[in-house]
Amino acid sequence: MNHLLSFSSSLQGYLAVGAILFALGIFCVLTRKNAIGILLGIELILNAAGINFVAFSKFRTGLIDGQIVALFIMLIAAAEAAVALAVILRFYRLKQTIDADEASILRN
Amino acid sequence: MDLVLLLAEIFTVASAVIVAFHPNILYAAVFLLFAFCGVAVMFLFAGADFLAGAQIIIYVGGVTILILFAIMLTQWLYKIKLVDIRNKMLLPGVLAIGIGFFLYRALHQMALSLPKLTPEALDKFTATPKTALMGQALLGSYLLPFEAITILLLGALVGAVWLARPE
Amino acid sequence: MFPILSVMTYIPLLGMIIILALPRNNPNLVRWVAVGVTAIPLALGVYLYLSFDRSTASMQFVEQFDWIKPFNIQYYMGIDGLSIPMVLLTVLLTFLCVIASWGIETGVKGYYAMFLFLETGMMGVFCALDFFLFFVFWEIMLLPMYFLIGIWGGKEKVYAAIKFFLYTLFGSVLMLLVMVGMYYYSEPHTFNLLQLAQGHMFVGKTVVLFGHQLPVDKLFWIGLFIGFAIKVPVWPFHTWLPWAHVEAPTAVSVILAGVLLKMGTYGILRMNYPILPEATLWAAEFMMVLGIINILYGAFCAMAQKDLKKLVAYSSVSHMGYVMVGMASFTTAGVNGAVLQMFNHGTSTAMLFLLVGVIYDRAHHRWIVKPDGSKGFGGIAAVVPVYTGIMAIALFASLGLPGLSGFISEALVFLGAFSNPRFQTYVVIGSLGILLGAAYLLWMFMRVFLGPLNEEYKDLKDMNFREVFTLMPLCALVIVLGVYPMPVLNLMGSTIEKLLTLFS
Amino acid sequence: MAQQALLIALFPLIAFVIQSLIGKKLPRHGDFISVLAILGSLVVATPIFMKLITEGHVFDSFQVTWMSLRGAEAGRLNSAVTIVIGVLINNLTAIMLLMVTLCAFLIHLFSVGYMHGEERYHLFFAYISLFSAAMLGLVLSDNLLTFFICWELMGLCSYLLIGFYYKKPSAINASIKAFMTTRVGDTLFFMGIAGLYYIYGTSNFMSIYKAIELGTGHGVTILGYPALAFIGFMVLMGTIGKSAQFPLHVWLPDAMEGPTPVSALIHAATMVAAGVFLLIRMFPLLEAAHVVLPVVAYVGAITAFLAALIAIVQVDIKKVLAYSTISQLGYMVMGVGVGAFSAGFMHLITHACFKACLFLCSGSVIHSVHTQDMREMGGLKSKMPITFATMFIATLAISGVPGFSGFVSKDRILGGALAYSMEHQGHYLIPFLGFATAGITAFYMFRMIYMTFFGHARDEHKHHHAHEQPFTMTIPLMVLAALSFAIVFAGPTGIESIDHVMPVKWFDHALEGVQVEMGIAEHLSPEAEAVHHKAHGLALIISLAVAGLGIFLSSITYLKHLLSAEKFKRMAGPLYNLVWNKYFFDEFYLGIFIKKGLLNFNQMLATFDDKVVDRIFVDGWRDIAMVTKNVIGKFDDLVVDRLMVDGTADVMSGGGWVLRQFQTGKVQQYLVLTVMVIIVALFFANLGLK
Amino acid sequence: MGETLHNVMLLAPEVCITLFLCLLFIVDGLFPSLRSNRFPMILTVVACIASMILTAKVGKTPAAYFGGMVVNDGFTTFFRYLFFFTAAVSSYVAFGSKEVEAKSRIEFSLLLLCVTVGMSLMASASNLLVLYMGIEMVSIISFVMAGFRRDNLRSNEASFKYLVFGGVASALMIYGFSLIYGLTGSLNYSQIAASLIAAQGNVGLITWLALVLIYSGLAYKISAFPMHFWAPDVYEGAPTPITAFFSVGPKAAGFAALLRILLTVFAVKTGDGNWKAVEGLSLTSIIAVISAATMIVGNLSALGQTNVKRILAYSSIAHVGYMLMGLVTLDRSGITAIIFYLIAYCAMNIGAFWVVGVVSNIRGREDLEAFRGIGWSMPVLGTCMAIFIFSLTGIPMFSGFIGKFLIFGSVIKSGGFLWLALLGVLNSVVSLYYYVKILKSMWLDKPETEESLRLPFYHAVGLVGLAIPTIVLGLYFTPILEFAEKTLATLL
Repeated sequence: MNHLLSFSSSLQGYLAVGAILFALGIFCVLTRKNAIGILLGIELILNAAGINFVAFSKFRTGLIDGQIVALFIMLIAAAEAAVALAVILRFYRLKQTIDADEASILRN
Repeated sequence: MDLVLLLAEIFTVASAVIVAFHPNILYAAVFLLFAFCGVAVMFLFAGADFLAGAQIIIYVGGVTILILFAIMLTQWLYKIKLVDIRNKMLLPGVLAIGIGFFLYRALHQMALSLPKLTPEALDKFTATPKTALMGQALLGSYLLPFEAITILLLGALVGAVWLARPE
Repeated sequence: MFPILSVMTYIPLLGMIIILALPRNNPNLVRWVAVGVTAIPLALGVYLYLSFDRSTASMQFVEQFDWIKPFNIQYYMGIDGLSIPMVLLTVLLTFLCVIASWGIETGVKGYYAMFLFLETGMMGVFCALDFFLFFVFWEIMLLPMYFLIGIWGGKEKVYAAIKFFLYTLFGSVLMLLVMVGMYYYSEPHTFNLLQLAQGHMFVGKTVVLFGHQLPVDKLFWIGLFIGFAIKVPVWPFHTWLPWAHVEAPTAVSVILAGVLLKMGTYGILRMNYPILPEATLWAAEFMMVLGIINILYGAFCAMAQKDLKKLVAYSSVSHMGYVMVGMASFTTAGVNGAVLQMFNHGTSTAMLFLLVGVIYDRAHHRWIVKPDGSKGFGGIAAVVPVYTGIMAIALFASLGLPGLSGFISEALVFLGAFSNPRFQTYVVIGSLGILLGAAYLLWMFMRVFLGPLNEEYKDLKDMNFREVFTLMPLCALVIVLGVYPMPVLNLMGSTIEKLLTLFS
Repeated sequence: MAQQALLIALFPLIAFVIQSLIGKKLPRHGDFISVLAILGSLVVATPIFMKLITEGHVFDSFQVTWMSLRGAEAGRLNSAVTIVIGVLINNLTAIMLLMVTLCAFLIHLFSVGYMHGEERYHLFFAYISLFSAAMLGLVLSDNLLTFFICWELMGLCSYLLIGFYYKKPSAINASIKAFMTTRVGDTLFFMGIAGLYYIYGTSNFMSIYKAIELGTGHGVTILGYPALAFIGFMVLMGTIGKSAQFPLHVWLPDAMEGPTPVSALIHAATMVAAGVFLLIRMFPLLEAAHVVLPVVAYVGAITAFLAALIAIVQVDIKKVLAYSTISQLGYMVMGVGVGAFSAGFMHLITHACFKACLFLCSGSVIHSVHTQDMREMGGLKSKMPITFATMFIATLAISGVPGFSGFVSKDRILGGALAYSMEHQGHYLIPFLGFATAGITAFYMFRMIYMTFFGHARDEHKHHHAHEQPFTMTIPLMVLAALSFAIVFAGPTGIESIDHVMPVKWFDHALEGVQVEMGIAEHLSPEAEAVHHKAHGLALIISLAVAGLGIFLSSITYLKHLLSAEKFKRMAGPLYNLVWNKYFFDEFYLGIFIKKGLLNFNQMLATFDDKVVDRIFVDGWRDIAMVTKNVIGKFDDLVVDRLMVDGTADVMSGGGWVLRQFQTGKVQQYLVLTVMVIIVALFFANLGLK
Repeated sequence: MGETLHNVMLLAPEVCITLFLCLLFIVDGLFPSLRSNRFPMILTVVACIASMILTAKVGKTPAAYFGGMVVNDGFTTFFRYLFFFTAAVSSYVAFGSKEVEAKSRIEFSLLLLCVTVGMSLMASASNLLVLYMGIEMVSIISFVMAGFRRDNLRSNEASFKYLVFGGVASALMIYGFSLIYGLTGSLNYSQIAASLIAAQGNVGLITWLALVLIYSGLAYKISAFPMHFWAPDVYEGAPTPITAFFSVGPKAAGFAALLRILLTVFAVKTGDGNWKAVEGLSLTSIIAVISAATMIVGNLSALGQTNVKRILAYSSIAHVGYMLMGLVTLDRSGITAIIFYLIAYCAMNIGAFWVVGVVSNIRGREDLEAFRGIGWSMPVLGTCMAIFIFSLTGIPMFSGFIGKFLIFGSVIKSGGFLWLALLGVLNSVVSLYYYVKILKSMWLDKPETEESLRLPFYHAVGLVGLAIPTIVLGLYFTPILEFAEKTLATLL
């Protein structure tokens, strides 16, 4: 348990969570049929990156620049989400569905 | 204290797992919210107090709510089932595990090879409040990105509005 | 000094612009302007012929300026004994072809504009002494050619045009690689063909390709050769030719066979030979074998054709084989014969294509035997005696009948190749081509002109003045050069003498 | 003199140009121009001949440089090449010139009547003028290159004239067959010339003679053979093609499709003899090459015999003469082969006269009865007395009846052959075939005479219309008949008594002069002299005997009908068939390729089209290449073009197709692919690190 | 404060664009009637021209500013010119097109200017954060632009795909950045480079991982293998003027970023003005493989297409492959070649898409059939298209050839990647096959109906304006070459 505790508060702990989030995010992006689901996956990956930055900021550099990057990631994620949802809403309006696979008129 | 962190991490991971696997998109979105909260706790423990707050405000309060709204709007409005029929999962699963494997290897190697800061320095970093520092940095050396993001947000807003607005 | 070569090259370009500016509704004006424009290079060509110094192997009428300084690319034009016959052929044939194209009715403006553009390209190729410049002209030619075949061609024009374009582009990209390679492997870096030819720059250098150390000069040689071989066309790169020749409008076939094919062999003599003599010697046997294959293969294929134009097209394949054989022999007679054959084939095959065009204009088909097996033409000698007579001259010139130009060049080629002990066997095999050449041409003559008259064609009109006018100069050349070839041989003697010193 | 001699060839050439360009617009379609031109040639040629007669020897030459290609000094690949051409007048030339111009003139004259009213009359004269020019040019040439050019031009004229009736399929088939068959020989001959340039750098006769005398060129090889032998054989191939020797003789009988004057001029008197003339010109080389001459002799002998046999069974009067020509040419070639080249040359001259006469006579007959089939003739003796008389004289000459020219020349050849076999043990076949041929010749010639002129008219209608010809046609007959008398050529037969009768020995003197020029003047040892003497004596007796026998058999069969030809035919059975079908030569040439086609390309034929098979059965030389060309033609289309070129394109677009299958339009699948690539890349990176 | 002002001064072109952006907003608010005429376009063009002038002003002395986050060197200057030019031309194109509706012109101009700022940031960034900002700015707004025809299914689909692909790619990239940050403890290019060099070839899997992830983000931007999948679909679906812009602007920006990061972070300048990869990173052969794969995929996939826009989309992938060839040798001549190629590519590719746009406005379709015989009815358009196509193929006399000439030259010069050069030329032969299909439709096929079409003067001017540099640069390119050399010489 102690071991686990020390791990969790170490760099490795943060990186591990980040890595798991990253992998899950990739998985989510690849498997979700729902367009919004894909967006969820992307958010997971971005969070993974954010965790990394914050972790490195503390454990590697001791400076706040990592945190600032993480902040910008959040902002950009928000902007992206806004645009993404607008696009997806358009998509619904035109196709009456949210299935990502339905977006395949343009092919080959 | 570390226990809280550990729990937060476990909570985050667990929520993320549900996000990735839960067939109902609404549940997934809600668990994403939980995951974000967990991450916020993790940020707190990493000395990013301002960021933790921002995480809650932007992600939990903004992005996730936006997503939930979108889900509600579209799905209830159009009466589409919330259950997300999954695509084939084997290959993506293998790929995700593959990525994870390489990540593990790489990060493990790196974490061991990095120079270690002293625990005191770490504690000191954690203990320092960051809000003022961040503010200074954003208006100081990070002025450029800060200004750039305004243009970005402006553009994104205009774009999102343009797209979402009914003609 | 008066930049005569540049003037000859760009006058047609100017003409093209003028033609494009002319009104669309007056095709005759366009035609006459084209005739006028092509007459200028022809006249200048005559001047070139008269004032060309036959005793020197060095470049004449040289124009040399810096063009792209950072790469040491020059605008470098000049002619020597190798180029001048080709230049003369180009200006003559273009002039005649412009007249022969009178029957083009659709898109007259575009047609003549493209034709003049083509002349610019051809002139440039034969005059350029800078590799880069050469390459630019070489490729420029493709563009009008593509449109000329593709727009004004026959039924399968699109396929033919694309095939032609693809093939030649394939060759020229290899040439591009070699060009760039030559630049970087030469010391000092240069595109100047004459400088590249000085001192065996590429011998002994190697380059790594797929993990093998390969000699640079041989790679260059192969790259260049393929590029040129496609134009020649050397077997097995010849399959674009029947298509392009058959589908192209008459005048374009004439240019294709009369000038464009020569560019291949010209290029080999201009580049492979002087710049890479060692590799050339190394590949001599290979060239010889390909030449022989060309001769026989072309002849056999020609024999199998039912379409008159296709037959003539394949005969070109066969005849260009002689050029290859002559070149590969490295003997005075052989190489002189080869260059002479380039010229002579230019005239005789141009005649044949023009003649085929004449009959096609009247009968709207060219079948010797129709695809369904029924008789195409037959016995038309009775109704078109003048046509038959001129056809007979062209045909006999083509099959190498003594007294007509084809014989001299073929004879020189064989005499030359036979005096190189390495190649005697090949020559004996290749001599079968003489036989086959006679066979397919005479057989064609028999089926089309002789025998009982096919009643369908009893109202066939004989040639009109314009058509006779286009053929007469060629006819005269064929006969005069058959009797006394020195007017052409004189032009190139010194150059070839110098060229051959590299190989002895 | 040599420069003036050039006029001899130039006159007809000018006539050709005029005739072909504006002949149709001239009065009488310009026939007088050609006739005058050749008359002019005759006028110029005569003094040269007279000089030979009076002085016993003529020699003159002049040269011009035709082509000179710059290059290094001699002996290297890039050495300069100078091609010098010129005119050579020597005894041989003088005799030939007179013979050719005379024959040509007479035949021109004959043609004026014979061809009267034909379509393309002017072209006919244009062509024979060109032919005359070429033949005379050939005779005048002092080198093999111009010789070859003229040789080919004659081939062209032959082609044009055989196919003169261009609407008749058989005529045009024959013309192509003639051109192509001779071109086989020509091509190889040209290789021989190329060989000469290779070893000597020249093809000038005098230079060659000199070089051979000096012995240069020995030890050089071409294709692994001694150079001289190679060249010799190639020259022989030229002769075989042009002079219709076995096995390339098949074209000559078909060539009879041409107008009869053409047959007389080209296919009897001059062009076909040019092959023999070539052998004579090149004799020193052939001799120096050793192995060639026996082959020459055998080719000649076999040709003579086989052709004579075929002639027996022919019913077409011109075909008989055609085979007879082949046979006689065989004699000449044999004569050269056994070393008696002066005899061969003499036979060339005598044969030219009497065979021209025979052909013209046959032309006269054909013109009169409008058939060539002898079975439809008969009894024309009274209707056409002049024709009969002249033809009979010529027949006597060809049959070797003493007193006529043929006897002299043929007897010498036979004597030479016998002497040769005596000197070189084992070559008995040559004189045997020679003598046999002599007998057969007499037999079939008299058969022809009997069938044509004697007996009763077999076709009354035709007989009724038969008439004697106008004088433009009969005069040539008479002149040529006159030349068939031995007295014109006179020379020692080897038997003193007869030699005394012959007043002049100009011919022999002339030929001796030639031998000296060639450097082969031989001085026989006394023993050899004796052998020769003996052989000639023996030959005289035998040839007289066989000729007599031949005439006798012919007479009793066709004149008296004591023996039935039909019965004989039946008796001979398969042999008759063999001969009747001309030994299946034509069929053999086709057969090879059918078989080849069937064996090699059976499956292809099945998959390609049936037309290939159909076409094999079409007659003519062209079919030789038919199968091959079809296969290659298809090969080009199917394999080279489709497989290699379009195939590449297919592979490309196939690759494109495969790649486009990844472009499913589903964005997540793109991402899957992308991540896959990333993982693969990482895998390799990981691998690279270890 | 003085320093900040100085910094902002150096950023003048971007600031200028931003000011114009605001101006647009204000004007739109005050005079809504102006939005549907050409006023926004004029404003955009003026903005671009003004920025170009400012670029010339500020670009004289190379310097890093904003604490080393961005640099203002010749390289930046070059790309600024290129972006502003592209933006100006694109707005010109868009305003003649029916695909950009009149009522949405203000939005279009706004977004275009935003993207331009983003591209400019990408080119000048020397800090990972700024680079990320730039890329996201370009990406996010591009998503909107791709879906600019709101009621059009294809446009929307393009937007969606672009969004998903772009989102994932940039997410991967930022994760890669985080790894780099962890590895080197810095975000600044120069410090990262110093740290990498200090590692002395001790390259772990983490470096590769970071490299691969960063590459993913950049490759997505330039649509290189394996991140090219989105390009054909998005290019086909997006409104044509916007596609024209996408295929040039963001791509060039991607190249700018890629070149800078590659040359300043992962490679070291050597004495003779060339570069070599950081010890332990065998970059060149990897780039060679990527380049080969990119051009093969682009060219082969284009073969079977019938939609001209899609053909050009694939061709633009192939061109990326060619351009990447210039990188394999990491020497000056190669980079110069890329810079030249970008210039040439800019003119000819916008031109080609422009023609497609004009045709699709007339015929309502973009497939080959729509082009049938159009050369005869609109000769100027047809001729210009022929010029662009030949230039894209790389036929001499046109700038595309010079680009290829320089690229192949650099590869052959190095001697090591002959196979790549060989593959490159063979690919350009293959490319001819599909390019020529377009020409075939335009010129070789006769139109079914003899319709008399007239090319509006507005378009004729623009097309000729692009065709002329395409030819001129093909015949005389010394100045551009010298300019490119100079550009590189000042790369910080």
